[in-house]
Amino acid sequence: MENFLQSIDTLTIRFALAAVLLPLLAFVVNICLPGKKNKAAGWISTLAILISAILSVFVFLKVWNQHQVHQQQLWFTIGETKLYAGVLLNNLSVLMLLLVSLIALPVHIYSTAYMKHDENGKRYFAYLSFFCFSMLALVVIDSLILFYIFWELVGFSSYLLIGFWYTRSKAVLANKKAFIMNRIGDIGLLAAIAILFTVYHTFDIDQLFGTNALVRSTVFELPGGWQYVAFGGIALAVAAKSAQFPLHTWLPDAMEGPTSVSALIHAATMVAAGVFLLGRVYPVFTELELNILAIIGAFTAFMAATIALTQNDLKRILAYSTISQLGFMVMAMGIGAYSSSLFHLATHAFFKCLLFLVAGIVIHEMQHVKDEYKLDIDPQNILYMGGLRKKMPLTFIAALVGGLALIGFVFTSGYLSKDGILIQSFEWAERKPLLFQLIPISAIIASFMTAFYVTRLIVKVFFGEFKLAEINPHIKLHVSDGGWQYKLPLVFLSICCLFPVFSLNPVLYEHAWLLNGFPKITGLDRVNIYHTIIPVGVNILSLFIIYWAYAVYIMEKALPFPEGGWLFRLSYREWYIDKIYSKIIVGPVLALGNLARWFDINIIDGFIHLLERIGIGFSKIADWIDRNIIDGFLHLVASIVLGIGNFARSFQGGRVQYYLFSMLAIILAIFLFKTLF
Amino acid sequence: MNDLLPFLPGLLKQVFEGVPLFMPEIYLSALFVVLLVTDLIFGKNSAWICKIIACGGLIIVALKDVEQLKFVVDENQLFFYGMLFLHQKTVAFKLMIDVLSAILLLYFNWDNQLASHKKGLTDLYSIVIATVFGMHLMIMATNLLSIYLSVEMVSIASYLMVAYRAENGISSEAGLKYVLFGATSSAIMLYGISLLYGFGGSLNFFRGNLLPGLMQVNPLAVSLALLLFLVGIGFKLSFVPVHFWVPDIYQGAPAPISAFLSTVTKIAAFGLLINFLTPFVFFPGFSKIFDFGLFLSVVGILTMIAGNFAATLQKNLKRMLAYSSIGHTGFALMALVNFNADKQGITALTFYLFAYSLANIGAWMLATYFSNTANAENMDDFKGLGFKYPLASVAFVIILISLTGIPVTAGFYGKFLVFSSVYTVYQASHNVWFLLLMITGAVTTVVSLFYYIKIPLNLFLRKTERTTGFASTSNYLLISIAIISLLVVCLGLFPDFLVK
Amino acid sequence: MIGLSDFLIVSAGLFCVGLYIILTKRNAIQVLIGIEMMLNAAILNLVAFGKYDRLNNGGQMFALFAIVLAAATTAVALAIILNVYKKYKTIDPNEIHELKD
Amino acid sequence: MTMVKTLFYLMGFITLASALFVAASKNLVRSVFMFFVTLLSLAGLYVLALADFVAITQIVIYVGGILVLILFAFMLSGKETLANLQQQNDRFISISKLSALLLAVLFFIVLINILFKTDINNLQWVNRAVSYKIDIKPDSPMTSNIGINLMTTYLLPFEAISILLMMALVGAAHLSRKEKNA
Amino acid sequence: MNILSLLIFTPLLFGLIIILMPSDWRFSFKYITLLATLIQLGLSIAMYLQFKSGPEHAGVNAEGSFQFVQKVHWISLNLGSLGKMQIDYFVGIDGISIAMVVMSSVVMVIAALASWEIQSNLKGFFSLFLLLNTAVIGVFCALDFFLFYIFYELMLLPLYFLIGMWGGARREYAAIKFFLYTLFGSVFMLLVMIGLYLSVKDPVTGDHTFNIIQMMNPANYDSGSVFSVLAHKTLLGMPARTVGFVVLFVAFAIKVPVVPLHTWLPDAHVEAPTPVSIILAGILLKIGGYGIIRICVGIFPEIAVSGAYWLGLLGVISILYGALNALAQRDLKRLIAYSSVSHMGFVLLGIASLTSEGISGAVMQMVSHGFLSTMLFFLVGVVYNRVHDRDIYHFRGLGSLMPRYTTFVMIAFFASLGLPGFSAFVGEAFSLIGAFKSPSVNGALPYWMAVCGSVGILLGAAYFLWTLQRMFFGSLTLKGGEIWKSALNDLNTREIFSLFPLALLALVLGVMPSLVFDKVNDSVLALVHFIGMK
Repeated sequence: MENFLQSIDTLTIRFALAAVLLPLLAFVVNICLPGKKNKAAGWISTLAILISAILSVFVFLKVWNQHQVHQQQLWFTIGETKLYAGVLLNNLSVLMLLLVSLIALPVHIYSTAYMKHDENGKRYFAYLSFFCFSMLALVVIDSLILFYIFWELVGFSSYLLIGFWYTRSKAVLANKKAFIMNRIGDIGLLAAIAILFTVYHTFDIDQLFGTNALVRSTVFELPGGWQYVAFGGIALAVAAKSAQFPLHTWLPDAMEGPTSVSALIHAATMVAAGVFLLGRVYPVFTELELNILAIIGAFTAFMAATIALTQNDLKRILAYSTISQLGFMVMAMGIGAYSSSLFHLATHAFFKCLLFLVAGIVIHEMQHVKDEYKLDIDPQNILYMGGLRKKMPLTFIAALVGGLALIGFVFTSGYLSKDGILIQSFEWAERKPLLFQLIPISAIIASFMTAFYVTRLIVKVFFGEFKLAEINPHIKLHVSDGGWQYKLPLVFLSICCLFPVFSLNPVLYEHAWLLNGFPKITGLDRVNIYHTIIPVGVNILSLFIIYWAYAVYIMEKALPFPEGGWLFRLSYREWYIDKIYSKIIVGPVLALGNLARWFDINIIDGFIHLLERIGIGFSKIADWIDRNIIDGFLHLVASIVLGIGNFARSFQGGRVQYYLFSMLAIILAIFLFKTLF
Repeated sequence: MNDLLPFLPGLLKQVFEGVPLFMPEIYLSALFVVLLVTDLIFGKNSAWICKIIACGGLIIVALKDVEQLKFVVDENQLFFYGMLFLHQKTVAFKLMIDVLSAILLLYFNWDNQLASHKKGLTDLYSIVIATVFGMHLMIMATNLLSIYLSVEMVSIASYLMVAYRAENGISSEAGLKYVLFGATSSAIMLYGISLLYGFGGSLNFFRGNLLPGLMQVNPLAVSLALLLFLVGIGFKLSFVPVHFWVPDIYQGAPAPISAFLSTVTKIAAFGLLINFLTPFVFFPGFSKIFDFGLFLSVVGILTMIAGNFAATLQKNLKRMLAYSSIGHTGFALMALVNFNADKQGITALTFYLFAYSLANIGAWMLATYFSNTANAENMDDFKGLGFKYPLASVAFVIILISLTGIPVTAGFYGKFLVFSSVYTVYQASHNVWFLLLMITGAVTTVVSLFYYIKIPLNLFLRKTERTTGFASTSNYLLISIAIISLLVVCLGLFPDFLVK
Repeated sequence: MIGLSDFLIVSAGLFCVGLYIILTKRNAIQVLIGIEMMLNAAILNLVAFGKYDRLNNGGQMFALFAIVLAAATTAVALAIILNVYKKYKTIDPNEIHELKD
Repeated sequence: MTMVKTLFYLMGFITLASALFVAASKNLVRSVFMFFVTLLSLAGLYVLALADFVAITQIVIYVGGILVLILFAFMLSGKETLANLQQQNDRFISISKLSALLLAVLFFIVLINILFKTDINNLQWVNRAVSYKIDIKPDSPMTSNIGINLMTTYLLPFEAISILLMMALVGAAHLSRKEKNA
Repeated sequence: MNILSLLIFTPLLFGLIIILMPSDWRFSFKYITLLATLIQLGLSIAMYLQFKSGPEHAGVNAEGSFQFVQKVHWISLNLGSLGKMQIDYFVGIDGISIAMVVMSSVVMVIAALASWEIQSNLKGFFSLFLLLNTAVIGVFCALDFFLFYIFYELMLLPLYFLIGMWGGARREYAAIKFFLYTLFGSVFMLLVMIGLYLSVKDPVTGDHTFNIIQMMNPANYDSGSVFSVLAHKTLLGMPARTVGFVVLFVAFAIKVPVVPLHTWLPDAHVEAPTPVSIILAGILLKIGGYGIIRICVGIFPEIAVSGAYWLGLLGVISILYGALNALAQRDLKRLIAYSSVSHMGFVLLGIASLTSEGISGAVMQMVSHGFLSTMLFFLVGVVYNRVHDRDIYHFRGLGSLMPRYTTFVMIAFFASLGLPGFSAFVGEAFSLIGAFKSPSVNGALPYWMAVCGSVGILLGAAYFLWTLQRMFFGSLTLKGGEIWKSALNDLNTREIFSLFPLALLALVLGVMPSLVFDKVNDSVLALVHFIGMK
């Protein structure tokens, strides 16, 4: 029996390894393929990820809520430390494994169509496979040092993909920024790992953070300051990877990459790695550190949401939305809602990916229009869009599903996960001082704002008339949902955004199966009233906001609103309120959004640029020192040498009597010196 | 009637006893006479015969030197009434001088300047042989009179050699400066000798009561006398402050003569200095009167600095070599601070001097070679010649490396041994001056590279702007240069070859 | 008897005068004269001291050799000076300074 | 004794005075002749130091040889040079002269100082020689002593100096002789 | 014949062959050189495969546990009372040397391949090249200080000429600067070497000895000697052993180079022709690091312990200062040269940590930097040979013009900036981990140094990415216009053949660092144990 279990475990491990390594194989094969634009590349990658996904499902089923599987073997020895490399499969890692491969699959399929015409298609799929490999490896690996390796490799593949169109200078600037900001986080992580290693002499995640976590044991203790340096490092890493304040500005810029990449990397998977890291090392944090995380998360969520309100670039809106949602997750981690955070991570991955794919289709079609009529427009600007729902119905529905999930509307997966976080945050804040109430409040405001900007986005894009046609009447819109490579992922992801996938009970988040896989939040008073009030309140208010937003953007054009007559009436009756809202709330909110954006561009990025400038300034100074002081010192030495030489030469004037005089004088001097001393 | 008459047989016996120990010198004087006679018989065309005779004779003398080794296996010989002195190192020095002089004699008429001398070189050969005789005496001298006599002999010969090319203004000028400076130095030295004699009452400082006598006298007076005396030796060695003549004379004299002066003469002077210092250093308590260790350290430091630093600014090759030879004197002086019983310092000095002389002769030969073939005198003239004369240029590089003291050349071992010997004394005495000496030695080594490297720099790194085809080949010279550089490297690989 | 110090004072005086001549005279032959004076000062010393050294007679012997050597030196020096004169038409050592740094 | 002393002081004075004249004289020929006086008076001093053979040699070699050589050199270097040189002497700027004077005086002070410090009249070996009576007396047969010494103790220098003189002769002759094709 | 001696002198032999061959055959010289380096590589790989690991083969301070040892009496001078001066030809390797030797052999092959660009005076170039080759391998193998010094100095001259004769516009200046700098260090090293020699006695023969291993044993020092551990002698008022350590350290620090002794490096690198830059950066800098480990730390362990703070400080300064300087450069080669300063700073930091992780990391970093800097300089050479310009601002968008080239550049850049999966990451990470570990294990370094060292990684990313962005990405614009465009061909087969193995090696070592660590580990442990640190 024992043996049997053992062999099952081995099989599981092998499957997991295969799931990880298949994309790598695809990467290598793709690299070796001839030509730049090889059709086979896409299919090889897709096939690889398909098999990975299937294997992941198997692994997931084997491991989920059963015993964890951990196998490792010696990698190398350094000094007296043996470093092991291995696979650690527990609930967290298999969930991530499954999630990543399941999201990657539709994105791959989608990409085969999306990148069909790009001349560097082969390279794209190679990169994509490489990313999948790194990401999958990241989630299953059992050693912190290997974790770091893949942590940085996902960053690297993200760098490659952001800069995929490397001839665009904006893309190149963006990928540089992304990499360097991630590097800042990496250093933090490396420092944290080194500190942990210093104290516990191991890199093994299981030993460090597993059931008998070393970090919890009282035998070793981190020296006082070191604990916080380690925490700071991890926080930095999380902030960089998961785009938390203040290292979040790379993510909007990263939208320069292909949209499918944004969908996979910058929405669903890689950016979630920060949250995943928090999940991995959770035991190491102290109360205070968790509070700090909560504050960072809440602030990021709020701030990003306000910015998203005013953006016109389709992808940027989604990017800020991603930042905001990641903020929720980090906040959830901070308040101790470990499982909810991961739950939200999972649901968010699906709906945000879906939204990005939708955006990709829209942008793709807009690009066609742009190319066809040789217009000088930004195909990503939602102000030029409109009325697309008729032409691309499936896309519209997918967008609707994704959008509602993002808002957290009931019956969607987003409702389950996000409301869970909100409820727990209120519960958590109960026992805290007054100031901490700001955290749930800002979260809930952010949630409302989410509703607003999502509605704005969908309305602007899909409702109304095609704006370009209004400006330029002879433009005809020939767009469609695209082929099956587009449709299939959309359908798949849309289904995943609905509640049954996660919980049979559409209302109560606690019943979600995913939550059972992780330790329950402990120590919080269950305040039942929140469990009713918050979901209902949030939903109703969201609905209201949706309508309001809809009204703001569409009703002004006095468009009929056939689907929701009662809402329309309500809105009509409340018109003054609406006006008051728009005066009192919309204005300031928009202003706040603008302010936040301004803050982002000028202060945070400005600060980064300032740092850059300081860095360059320092480098100039260093260069100057090199040239003038150090080399100057050398020249000084040289001139001293020459000076002495000249002095010695000055006697050699060619006059022999002068030589004699000097000689005699020196002899006399020597003698007098000897006499006197 | 006469005080001395009764002792006459005994005194004469001493003369006869001394003769076997004096065989190389007797051969030398015979050689001198033979050369004079040859010159007289064959007249102007006798140059090549004289050359063969002189070189062959020197080889024979060298063999005689080797024979002398049997007299000094484990004892020192004082002979001719304490005028002369023979021991292992003396023989080694004499051997060095003979061999190097033979090489230099070969080299004389390969120099275009000397070869074009209208009056022929036969007289020069005679003078050189007489100089070698004088240097033999110098090395063996243990009496103030023999010292003075031999120094004068070498000096006068040197004046003649420098001024030998009477038709050349530069040579005459060098000769004039040399003779005035030299004569003054020797006058000062003589004054010093007279004081030493007066204070001690004896001319012989190996035996007799010169040193005990000096111990009784006011130390300051003795110091002054010694200082004045050292001026004469310093003139031969060219250490600070008696080095002023060196650049002018080496530059003005024909290259072979400069080579002769900077190597062989210096070896002889060091031999003399060793002999002179030995009794003083070993005389108990004398260091309180005049501390030769300190004196040599200070002078060594100053000489190294003056020579090497001034050389960095030179543009003329011969002048640069002159300054560098001053620097080398300073370095060699360093070896003498270790003057203890086991003669480690002397071994180091011997090796150093030989390595230096070999390389220096090579360098001067190269100066001749380039002057002959490419008319190159100044640094700028050497631009790009490395590709035109690859063998000579490579040899030049090797020789300069040896002079700098970088492995794997003989010069490196020289420096190495000298440093070692100073270190040994330092370890024993912890005298800061010795440490300073070593540091100066190290620093000036770096500085010396700075100017030595200028030659390879010009030879290889710069492109020539001149297109002159002033070609006269000097194949013999090239061959001997190649042999010397090979020797330098071989000694660098297996220095124990040279231990005698 | 005449004290040793008397001889030595004369010789010291002579030495210094010679020294002065060497340094100041602008004629090589006069410089040579100065050198001879210094030599003579030394010889005077030797002779004076030699008075107390009858057996070895070092002082006087040395003096004899020194005189002969001085003659040889002078002869050679004069030959050189004449050569210089032929080339430069002057024998002022200060005028002849082609060789210099 | 006093006569000897007087003679000594006279000779000493003449020596120094003529030497100073040589140093100070602007006339070349005159200074050469004054040097002749110096050398002669020095010979006198040698006699007073009981070195009669040295004194004779001094007169023969120095006065007879060297000085004549010098004069000969003057003649060879032509009359116009003499005139030139005299003029140059007149133009002599005195800064270097002053420093030379300073140096010479300093040397003199040092030398005299040393002589007094050493207590030169009471040197140990001198006293011993006097007490053992091995110092030279006016009636000592010094010439034969010198003869024997030259053949024994100083045989080596004696022989060596012959080679030296030969060499100097060869060299000086080489330098001075005129080559026919030169 | 001993395989090690064979390894050392094979190039010399081939060099002599080249010298003796007529100049008409000059076009075969490069093939002969390549053959020599390939033979050398084969030998070193054979040695690597035969190399035995295990604590009994650790080397460091136990003479018996070195491998491939050859010990022959070479020079013996009788020096009177001081006994005989016995100098041995004594070579042998332990774990630390084998890594360096194999790395050097590889780099030499690449440098030989890079020499194809040399057009003038081929005989001189290749014979000097091979002489240099002998010298560097000799340095890594020598166990006799004297022999070490000989090889050490033997490197100078060939390099001087290689830089000076085949270099760029300011080659004279660069060559002299290099020569003087290095000689300055080595002359004083000579003094210390002599001092050590006179302080140490071979316990068997009773003579003084140059044997490095015996210099490591405090018991072998004469009781009154200058460098004796117990005697506490002083030099110029400072403890003698400290002075000795500092002097040796300065000599090697010049080679490494450590700020502020580094300014020869940018000049030398920039002016040197590509193969020489490769050797300089790939091998010569390692000699500095190797010397610090083997000689400074080995002979003066207690000073290394007490002075670790300063070593670490210099390391950190080098890391940051080098990186900042790199950021300010616009000459691509200069940038890479400064990046070398920064990367070698990690070596020093790792050594200073005195932990097994740190020292292993330092060795790894040296090996890795050997390959990567070779690659980088080779890559610079590629573009320079085509258009004779290296100014970063004169290029843009090379990625689309030379895709293969850009790929290799990216590999090299990312590997250099410490992307995991490549060897540099392992080296830097473990140097840093060592530095992090040090405060709590042995207290050699303070906490902040490790943190500051980490910042270097960030700066490294900054300048490499900036260069990538500026030169290779974006749309194609070249200063030289169409002429350049036609001149800038993509990599040819020879270049790919040179670069590919390097990239592969960097990758393989990054994935399987055990290839290095397995050989190095026992030696490092022995060293750490010897220092008395854990």
